[in-house]
Amino acid sequence: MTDGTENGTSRGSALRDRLSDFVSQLAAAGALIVVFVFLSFASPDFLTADNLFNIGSQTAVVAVIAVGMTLVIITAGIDLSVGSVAALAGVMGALLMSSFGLSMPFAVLGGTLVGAACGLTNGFLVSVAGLNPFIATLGMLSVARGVVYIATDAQSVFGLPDSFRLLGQGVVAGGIPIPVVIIITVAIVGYVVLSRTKLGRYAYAMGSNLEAARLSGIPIRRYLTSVYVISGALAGFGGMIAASRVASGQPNYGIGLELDVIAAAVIGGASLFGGQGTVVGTLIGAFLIALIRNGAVLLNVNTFYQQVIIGVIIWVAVFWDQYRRRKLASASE
Amino acid sequence: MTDGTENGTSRGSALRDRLSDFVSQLAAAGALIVVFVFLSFASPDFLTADNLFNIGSQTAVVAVIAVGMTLVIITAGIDLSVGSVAALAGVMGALLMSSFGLSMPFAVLGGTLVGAACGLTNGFLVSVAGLNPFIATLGMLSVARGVVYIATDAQSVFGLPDSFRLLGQGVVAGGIPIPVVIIITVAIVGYVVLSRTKLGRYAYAMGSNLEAARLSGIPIRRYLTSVYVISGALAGFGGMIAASRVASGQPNYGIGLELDVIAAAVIGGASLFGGQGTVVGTLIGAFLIALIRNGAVLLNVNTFYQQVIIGVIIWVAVFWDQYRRRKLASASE
Amino acid sequence: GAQVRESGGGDEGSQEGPLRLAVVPKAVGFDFWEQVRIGAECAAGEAEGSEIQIQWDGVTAETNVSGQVDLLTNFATQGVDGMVYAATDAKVLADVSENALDQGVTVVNIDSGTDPQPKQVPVVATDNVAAAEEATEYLVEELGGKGEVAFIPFQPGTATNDTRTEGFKNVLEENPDVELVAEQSSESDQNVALEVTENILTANPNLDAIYAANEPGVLGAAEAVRRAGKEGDITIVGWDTAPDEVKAVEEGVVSALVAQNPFRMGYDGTNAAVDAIRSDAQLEDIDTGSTLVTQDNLDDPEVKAVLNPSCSNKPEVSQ
Amino acid sequence: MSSPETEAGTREPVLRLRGVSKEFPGVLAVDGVDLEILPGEVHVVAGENGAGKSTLMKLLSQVERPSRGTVEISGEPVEYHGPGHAQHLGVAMVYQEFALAPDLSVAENLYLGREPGRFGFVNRAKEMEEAGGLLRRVGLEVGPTRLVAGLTVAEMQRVEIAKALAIDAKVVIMDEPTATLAEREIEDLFGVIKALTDDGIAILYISHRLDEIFRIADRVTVMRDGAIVDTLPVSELDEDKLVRLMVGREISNLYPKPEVEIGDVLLRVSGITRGTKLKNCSFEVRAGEILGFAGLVGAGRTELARAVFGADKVEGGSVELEGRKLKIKRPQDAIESGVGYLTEDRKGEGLALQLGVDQNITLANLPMTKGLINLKEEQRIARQYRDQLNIRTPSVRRRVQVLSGGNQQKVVVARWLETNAKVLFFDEPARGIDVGAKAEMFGLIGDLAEEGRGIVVISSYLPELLNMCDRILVMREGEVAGVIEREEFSEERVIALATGTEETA
Ligand SMILES: Nc1ncnc2c1ncn2[C@@H]1O[C@H](COP(=O)(O)OP(=O)(O)OP(=O)(O)O)[C@@H](O)[C@H]1O
Ligand SMILES: Nc1ncnc2c1ncn2[C@@H]1O[C@H](COP(=O)(O)OP(=O)(O)OP(=O)(O)O)[C@@H](O)[C@H]1O
Ligand SMILES: [Mg+2]
Ligand SMILES: [Mg+2]
Repeated sequence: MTDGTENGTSRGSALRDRLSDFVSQLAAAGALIVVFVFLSFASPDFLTADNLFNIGSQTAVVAVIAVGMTLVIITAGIDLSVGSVAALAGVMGALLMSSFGLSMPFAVLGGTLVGAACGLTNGFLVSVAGLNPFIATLGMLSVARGVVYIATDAQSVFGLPDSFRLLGQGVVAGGIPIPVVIIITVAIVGYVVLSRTKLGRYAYAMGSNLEAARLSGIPIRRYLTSVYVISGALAGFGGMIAASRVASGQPNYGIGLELDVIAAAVIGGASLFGGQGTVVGTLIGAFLIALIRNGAVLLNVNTFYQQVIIGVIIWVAVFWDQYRRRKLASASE
Repeated sequence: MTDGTENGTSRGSALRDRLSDFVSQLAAAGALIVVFVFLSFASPDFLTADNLFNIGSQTAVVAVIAVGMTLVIITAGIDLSVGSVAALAGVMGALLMSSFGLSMPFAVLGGTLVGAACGLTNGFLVSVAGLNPFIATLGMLSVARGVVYIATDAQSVFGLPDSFRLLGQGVVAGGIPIPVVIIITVAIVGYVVLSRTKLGRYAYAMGSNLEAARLSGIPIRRYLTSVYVISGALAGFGGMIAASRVASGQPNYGIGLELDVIAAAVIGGASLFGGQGTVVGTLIGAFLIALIRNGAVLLNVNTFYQQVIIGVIIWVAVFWDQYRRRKLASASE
Repeated sequence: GAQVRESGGGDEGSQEGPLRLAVVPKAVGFDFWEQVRIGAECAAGEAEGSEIQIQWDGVTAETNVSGQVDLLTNFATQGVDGMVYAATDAKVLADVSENALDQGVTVVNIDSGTDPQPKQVPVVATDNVAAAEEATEYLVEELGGKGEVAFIPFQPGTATNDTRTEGFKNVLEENPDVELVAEQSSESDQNVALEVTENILTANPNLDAIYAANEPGVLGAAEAVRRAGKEGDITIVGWDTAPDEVKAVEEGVVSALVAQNPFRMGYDGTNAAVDAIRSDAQLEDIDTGSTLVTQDNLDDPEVKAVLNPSCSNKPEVSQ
Repeated sequence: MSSPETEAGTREPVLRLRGVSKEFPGVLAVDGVDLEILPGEVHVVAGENGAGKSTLMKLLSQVERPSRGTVEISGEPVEYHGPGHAQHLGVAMVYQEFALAPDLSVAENLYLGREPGRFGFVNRAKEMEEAGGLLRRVGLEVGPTRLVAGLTVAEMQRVEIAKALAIDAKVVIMDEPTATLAEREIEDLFGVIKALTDDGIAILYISHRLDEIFRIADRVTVMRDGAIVDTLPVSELDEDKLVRLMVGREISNLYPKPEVEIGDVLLRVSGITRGTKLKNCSFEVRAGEILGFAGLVGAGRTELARAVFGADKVEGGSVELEGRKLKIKRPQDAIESGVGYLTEDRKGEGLALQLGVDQNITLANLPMTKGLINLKEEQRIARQYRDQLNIRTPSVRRRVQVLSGGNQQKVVVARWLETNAKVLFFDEPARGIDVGAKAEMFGLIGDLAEEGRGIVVISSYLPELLNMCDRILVMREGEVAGVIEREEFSEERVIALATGTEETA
């Protein structure tokens, strides 16, 4: 059975696999590219450094949180609490600076940890108490929002050091926005976690077949909890970026954010039934949403029509993407 | 194999199945009963006829829409658009009366049909275009909201005939609120559809194992589409009830409503992975949420604390319910 | 090293030719802001000389501060000539104004200004706190200085909500016999307002008055009071002047409404921006005033103009 | 059975395929097949895993649309209209991967798509009544209201068969119906088949079990690489010839049992009790030993293995490995202590269907370097097993979802061959695996024994146990009915113990 031909095909098919991986990811980017090219022609303001800079930094929050969400969705879970958690973390991080005088990096860390703590609660409720992820995180959506209101009396937290602005508004190395650097960093780490670590592999396995994962000796509770902790931490970090962008802690931040974040992941090919999803796809989804919003403003589309158009573009983009993927899959495999 | 004892066990287990169904629904009501009893003691105003009527009418919109959502969730789908669709239907129904002079019953029918049309679009996108239900209905959430704003220029529609108030505010037969009558009617019809008709049967089958449903020769597209049409129609009808309660068509109505509605279904035991869910459970879920909200106001709980408490009660109620069900399941095995 | 980014200088000097003005409310989809839009478009239509193009856009919820920041930043980047906007958060938006000014964009605030307020940026607005105080004083007077009152805010933490709350609570402090027995948010949803008011009425059978901070709150509260058959027994004072609110005043269900002058905000704000761009005029703040609408003054022509403004029947600035 | 070969020319075929092909991405699953099925015949289709048997059947039942060629039923060419249409035309199918909705009851599944009743309503009373009759016909003793999710694989298998019988069919296709059945149930099934063929109904039957092919077939079609190698009356075939046609080479020994020195006791299980399903079960496994678990379906073999493995909670009993008492609360503990378990339900409990072949193989034992998964090593391992077990897949990174049933089974087997467990339980490991690969797999299991590990093989196919095992433990109704040593092996003894017609100490 182990003859030359077999080996030959195997090398050939490995190459084919890698190629088709690449091509299918390009295909996923298809809708994004089309929208991009269209806007470049349609609006003279679109392809300017300033505007691209804006899009990059505006996408950062959704993109960062969506990477965590992708991980959760891969396990067939969902995290509805990211918006509230981002607000709580942003406010707490801001309070650490304004009331406790912590320096910026520690405050960012603090905010991220607040998010991680919320995630830990979610993870505990899902993996130990056995609650449905929808219910567990819906509860957290409510609880975290309540806590942030109680903590601030619904008042924004101001008086933050100027250095804090760096996170969301800074640039490095000749003008690359820090939020963009953050997106890239989170994406790379997320990519490595998903494709090269036990956590990532087990996330796919748990989402694809939880019982099979359990019977293969995967410590379900620990890994499932970790996934929610990571999602919470990234929501917290995203909340800090959002806070930095407006140089204040906003208790009202992120209402409805979960829909955008989940949409980014799902547009990017993650399946709410688990087992599927990639970081690259999710980023494409996040940028697609941001581009559509940006383009609507640039082209001065009436706000009300904007909502209709955004909905339709989401339909078309996802449909077209699925269609191309299906075609590519059958052609290149 | 076919001896007396064997036959005995098999009949025994059929009985057991039916029994445990019933008992587990009682268990689902457990959390509701606990909250109910607690409020009866905690607030003297709770157990008054007026208040109970209020709760009944306040629950109507969520309960009616949640019955449709249950059907969708049973097929492993989701309908995020119900809030926007309810607003669109409410406004269109109101316009039919105020601008076209239609009489109340026809306007209600019109609003319901508007909802059904949105549902048809959702159903087409899901079952024919093959879009993920999350994406299809997220798009509709945006599109329907845009359309309602365009149609009204974001102005509420006033000037409705007094007869229209009946739907959401009327009483029949010595003081039973019409919304309560509506809940009961929709629930009974929903129950019959789910348990006695092909549509209901196929919904469970499609959600439980879509491939098996296909292999069994079920016309998937037709039935899947029907499910979304029903959800849309009930969202439209719910929107008309909401409009009637405030005697106007509100373009802003129902933002975030989908979370309440989905929560009602999930608390009531519907599984977002499909195949599971009952009308009775969903009603219990809807009433549980309404009771908590009502109780919080009666006890004059601070709005901020309310959010924390609602979140925690959702956790506890669902946890306790699951726990009891699990215990019952293992006891009756 | 990392640094906070300075926006590049925008293109200046498009004083001639068509002007592009971004008009941005706190949120789209509300009656109040629609009046602002009508005012702005009226001003643009009337402007002499070159064509004025209004770009009307906004976020969908007042709470979406960063969404508004992004939107305004996009407008500035795009090189509009002027921005007329209502700040969802006074402090946060101060930066946005500064950046826009740096890019050569003329800025005018309507309804709510920023903190700090750049001296080149005028505010065209009602004094919300003062108007809230006036309305609450009216309410206290109706109660005879004594009674139980419920409060329906709509979105704690937003500037509009908080100024209206501030004025209300200022007056309550001076009147210790008026007791605040319930406070429940309407979430800017009339159905929610209806539900919480129903529940408040259940819990407080002796309630004397309700203060509702915006349109959905007033309508929901009025509906609940009607349904409880307590029209006239309960004094309702609230904000905004949607048709059914006015109708409720006519019917005596609602006692008084604070009418702002959103049309004027859009109209005057746009005119101010156009003036500044064309003539570099130093701009002054404009108080668009407020009117307490009651059954008594409903038919006054000035009040009518405030309630149903149009380009041909502009409301005057009332005091 | 009747002998249709004598009258083949005279009867009108009920099914006829002309040049039918089916292409999947990268695979020509069915390649220009011409075939005629006669009324009343039992027509067996045999071939290696991935040869295209199931795909061919799916073309007949209109689950898949042919890429080329035509299908005729009773002389009429049929258009593709989906599975409902095929049922309507009288083609019923028992699927290899069961087409059941787990959240529905047995009765509901039986009539899925064809519910009795009018105006969109379901006549539940009628459904219940008829379901009872159908279940009796296949000898299944579960209540029609039981949820399918709670059934064992074997019970689901019979629900599938009953479901096919519910259709007034001209042709009944059975895709490996006996893979999970034990002798007794197979007899019942053959009885059903006999009754059907007597009524002139044609049976298309896929199986990897040579003995049953010779028992029931009238004609045999052998497929290889999607194409038909030959169609022959069973009288012109013998076992060697059939294997040669299927695999294209001789297989000298179907059960390559190694001679292994049996060592000390590795695993000692005592007094395991779980409700009414396991009553005080004890046994031991020695190093280098292959122990078989035999018994009727539902006897508790799976339950016992799962209990030892920590997959289910038990009320009492202890497990010792190499003299150390183990505290096993969950599978993870078992695996860490060196006990592995290959589940019998590959889809429900074995495979992560969305993941690749490689990822499924390494799931229980990821190759790690410096905290990261070593992807190169993972590929190497996957290729190694692909070659050893002849897993048919265009690439090891392909999702297991699209593999043929037997190839999926090989993937799960590979996962457990790849662990370092000292004691391994294989629950129905040969389910759906072709003869060639089965020999290969048993060879590998033998190698594990030679390395000094202890192996437990649970099987409902007695020849496997009789040939491969050193001892056979027989279970009956949750109890260990007895243990037979290799010298005393005989089919009769096992069956006697399993059915309780003989008591042994
Ligand atoms: N998940 C389950 N839910 C309900 N009953 C079950 C479940 N699994 C097994 N059973 C029941 O437990 C009994 C023992 O089944 P088990 O699978 O252990 O038997 P087995 O000897 O391994 O038979 P099989 O040949 O089916 O593997 C059977 O009566 C079966 O119906
Ligand atoms: N949906 C599909 N997509 C891609 N390839 C498929 C699909 N279904 C089957 N195949 C491929 O077609 C070939 C034939 O598969 P098929 O299931 O017909 O084999 P089989 O003869 O039934 O094998 P087994 O004995 O293992 O059940 C296999 O290589 C399989 O991987
Ligand atoms: Mg097969
Ligand atoms: Mg078993």
